[in-house]
Amino acid sequence: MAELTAFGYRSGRSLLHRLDPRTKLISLILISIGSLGADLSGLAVLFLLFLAALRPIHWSLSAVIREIRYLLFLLTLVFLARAFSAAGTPVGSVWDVTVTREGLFEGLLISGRLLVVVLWGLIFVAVTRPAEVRATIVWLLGPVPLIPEKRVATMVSLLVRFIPVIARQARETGDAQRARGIEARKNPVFRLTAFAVPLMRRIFQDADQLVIAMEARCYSEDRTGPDLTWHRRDWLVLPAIMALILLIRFL
Amino acid sequence: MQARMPILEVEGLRHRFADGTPALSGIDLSVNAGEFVVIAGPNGCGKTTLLRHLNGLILSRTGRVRVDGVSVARNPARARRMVGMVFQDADAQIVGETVYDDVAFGPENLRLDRSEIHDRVTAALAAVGMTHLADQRPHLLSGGEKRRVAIAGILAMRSPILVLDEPFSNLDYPGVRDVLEQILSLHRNGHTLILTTHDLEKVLAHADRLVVMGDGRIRRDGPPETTVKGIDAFGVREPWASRQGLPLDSWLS
Amino acid sequence: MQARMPILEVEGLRHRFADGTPALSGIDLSVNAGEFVVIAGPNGCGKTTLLRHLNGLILSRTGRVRVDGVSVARNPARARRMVGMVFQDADAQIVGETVYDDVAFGPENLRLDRSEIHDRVTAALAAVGMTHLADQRPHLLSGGEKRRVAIAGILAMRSPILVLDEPFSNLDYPGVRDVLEQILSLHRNGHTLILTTHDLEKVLAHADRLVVMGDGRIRRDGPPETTVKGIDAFGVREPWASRQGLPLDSWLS
Amino acid sequence: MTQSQQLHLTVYASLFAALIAAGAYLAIPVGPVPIVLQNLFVMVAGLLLGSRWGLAAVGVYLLAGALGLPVFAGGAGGIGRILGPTGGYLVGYLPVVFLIGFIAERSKGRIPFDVLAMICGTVVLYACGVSWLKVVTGMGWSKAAAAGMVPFLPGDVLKIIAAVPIAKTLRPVIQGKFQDAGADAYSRG
Ligand SMILES: Nc1ncnc2c1ncn2[C@@H]1O[C@H](COP(=O)(O)OP(=O)(O)OP(=O)(O)O)[C@@H](O)[C@H]1O
Ligand SMILES: Nc1ncnc2c1ncn2[C@@H]1O[C@H](COP(=O)(O)OP(=O)(O)OP(=O)(O)O)[C@@H](O)[C@H]1O
Ligand SMILES: O=C(O)CCCC[C@@H]1SC[C@@H]2NC(=O)N[C@@H]21
Ligand SMILES: [Mg+2]
Ligand SMILES: [Mg+2]
Repeated sequence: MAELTAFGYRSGRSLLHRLDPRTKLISLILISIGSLGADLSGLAVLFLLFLAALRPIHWSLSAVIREIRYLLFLLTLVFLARAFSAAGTPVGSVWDVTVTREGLFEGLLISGRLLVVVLWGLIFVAVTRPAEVRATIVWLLGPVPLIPEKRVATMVSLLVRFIPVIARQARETGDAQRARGIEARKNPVFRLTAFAVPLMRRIFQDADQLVIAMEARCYSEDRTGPDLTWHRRDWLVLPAIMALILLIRFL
Repeated sequence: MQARMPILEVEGLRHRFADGTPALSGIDLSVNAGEFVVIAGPNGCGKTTLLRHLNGLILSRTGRVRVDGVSVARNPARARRMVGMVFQDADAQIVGETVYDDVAFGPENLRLDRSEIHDRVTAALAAVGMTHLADQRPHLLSGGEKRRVAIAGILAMRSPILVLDEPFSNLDYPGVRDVLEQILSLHRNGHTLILTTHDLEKVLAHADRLVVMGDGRIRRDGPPETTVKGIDAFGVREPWASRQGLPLDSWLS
Repeated sequence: MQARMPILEVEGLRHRFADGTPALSGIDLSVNAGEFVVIAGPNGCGKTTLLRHLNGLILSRTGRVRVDGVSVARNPARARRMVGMVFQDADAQIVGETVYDDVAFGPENLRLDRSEIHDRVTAALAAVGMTHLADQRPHLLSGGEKRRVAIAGILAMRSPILVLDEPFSNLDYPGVRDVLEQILSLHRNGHTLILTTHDLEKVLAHADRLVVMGDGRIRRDGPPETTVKGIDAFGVREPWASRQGLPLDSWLS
Repeated sequence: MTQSQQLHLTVYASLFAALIAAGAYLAIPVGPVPIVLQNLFVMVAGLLLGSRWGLAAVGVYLLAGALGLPVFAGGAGGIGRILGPTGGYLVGYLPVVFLIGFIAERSKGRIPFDVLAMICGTVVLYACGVSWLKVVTGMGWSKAAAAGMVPFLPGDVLKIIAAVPIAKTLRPVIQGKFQDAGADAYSRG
């Protein structure tokens, strides 16, 4: 589960790295809003900017594509679904289903918008430390009533912490059962329960251990929050992004 | 006179994990039927990874693994019947809701009939002295007891080859002695044994052979008394007796 | 001259778990500031349970536990600041998603301000020689490194008392030496140390005192050299040297 | 509720968020919507944690995904995924886990009710999932259902069957933390 355990953070000193995480998050949200209303030209701009952003953080397009290969598969299906289902002027037909110009256009637009949002999401995690992400969560949820933002932030980092544990224990349990010939059993219900029940029990024992370890280290709901400080660069980047989005939306 | 033919053959075995970690870089090893081999080496040198190749839990493209003559890659099911494995983490191996069910898990997968399964389970539990706990819930047992259940689970499969990954970890002195006695009686009954450990003190006196690993390679391989000399250099502690130039002594005496 | 006043006092402590298991049946123990105490005893004799009383992870009605003068039951928070605990299972105690965050977890809970936290974390990481791995994800570390991170997490809380539950389990020889050196340097800096282990070989030569437990009671308590004699009877292996009537020797020499 | 019990639930909820993520990782593509174990853990979370903490688990999961952590099916997260073709299922997990938890809290671990709860949950899940799929892909209802529901029904039945013994074994483990420990201990032992 390497991909899953990776927070996706790539250490570096680029401008993107040094920006305040809040700036990055706001920008990400703006870009998402922008791209979801954008037409193809707007998407093109955002995509080119994305390509430009890759260089300073030493990331290759091919690596990114590998990262999102599964999403690309999904989006292709969305594209095809649109291309074949929308009504309009035919540009050709496969078997007896006709492909329309409007369909192609719509499919491209919709999958393009989703793609751009995801790509910028990748940039965000790539240039933001886990701890900073947690900090942004606290800041983001701070104003929201009824939500204990610090606990939520802790929970997100616990999620990240649990995934490799789950992966390891799932592998060990699977190995132990294969070593004792489980593969001779074909009944899927038996296989799933025989695997999931002992695995879950073990994972919960591990969770209890973690609780004790946290208590031993004085866990308390109101911990020192992260401190974030705006810099001049933030005040330069934010307006720039806003301007860009406005351009994309209204030109 | 099968005791002389190799029952396990590993040739030029290499393995790299998905994330690029090179775990094994060229292993050649051949174990004779009835041999008792101890494998030692620092953390992360590839012991567990090697063992997991022996019954096809991991299959690597480069290199060959044969269990008495038959390639593991070709017939993993057979390899798993032949090679019983007790894992480093006893908890990982618990599958049943009761000790009895847990030990019966393997035989059931072998599709034996009920009476046969029952005979094997009772025999296995008796062998490790756990008959009285047959109805206990395994995850409530002590570390030593869990380890014995794990061994019983393998015994019930009647595998001629037994692989034990750090069977002594977290065991107290009596626990170590019990497990050790178990292992030796299996050895006397002709089982082939492969065991990894960081504490040679505990078992080396009884082994036929010591294999020392490092960085995914075999560094040394030979009779315990001689092979163990100066083993500290390989990240393994040389037993006290051997340091003093005395013969290795047993924890059972 | 605090080195002579008891910093830990346990009196008539008993504990029975919810399911009725009697884990401690009357413990009396007093540890002086700066002492290095090793606790040994068979599986299930109550070592871990006793340790968990020292910082109020478990509270029992019968018996008293005081951390320098103050009852743990009355002020568990203080006890947890004073008593840092390194657990048996190195993986179970990882909290943060990077080494740095993990070490910072304790200080954050103490509500120190950022700069203070940063100073403590860097100091703690330097102390265990892990500065270069600050951004690493903890679960990718080796067993020995994980233990060091755990120790750093305690150092960052500046706890004067350190409790280590089987810190050597599953560690190779270099790993044991690493952790051992860590522990000894802490001892030199005046920390009070309490450590449990099944392998006295590894640490006893450096301890000030040996406590032997059995069935939830303290069976023996005294200076290592004398207390360790004939300890086999209590389910703990007497180190080789001591068996030969020689002085205990260190794994570091 | 004591602080320790609070912490237990916090950790358990995070654990379920992680389990949901792990369940999404092994995704078998069969058209625009993949086969996953994700929803199994969502259902178990509802059964074991109840409505409120079940909601917390799914909420944390979605938040982590929205921030770009690769916790959604086949990796790669981001708001884009939540607005994407399978977003309906993702957001739908919120009402689903709440509903299942709500029923389970009142049924005191009686298996028929657990099953009933999960069936209701699954209905809600597809109501959300399929309709959003229809919006995004512009398919007709029949096509959307064919791509977003039919292929999964056998698997989902399997998951519901498997969820029963899982809930049965883990309930005592979890609820043990919340009834006052007897004997000598007056804190968790
Ligand atoms: N599933 C995995 N994915 C990636 N790397 C792995 C995996 N399992 C093990 N490794 C790495 O492969 C190497 C060998 O691991 P292995 O467990 O075989 O060592 P070992 O000799 O058993 O160590 P120990 O004495 O601690 O048990 C180590 O560097 C380890 O980090
Ligand atoms: N949470 C629990 N519930 C019930 N019984 C428990 C629990 N934890 C421990 N016990 C039991 O209490 C006794 C003491 O356990 P403890 O873990 O303190 O022993 P130990 O000396 O640490 O053993 P080891 O050397 O194996 O670590 C054992 O019989 C154990 O089975
Ligand atoms: O993209 C995601 O992460 C969401 C995938 C949702 C898959 C749905 S959940 C219900 C149904 N059952 C499955 O096995 N898959 C679909
Ligand atoms: Mg190993
Ligand atoms: Mg213990």
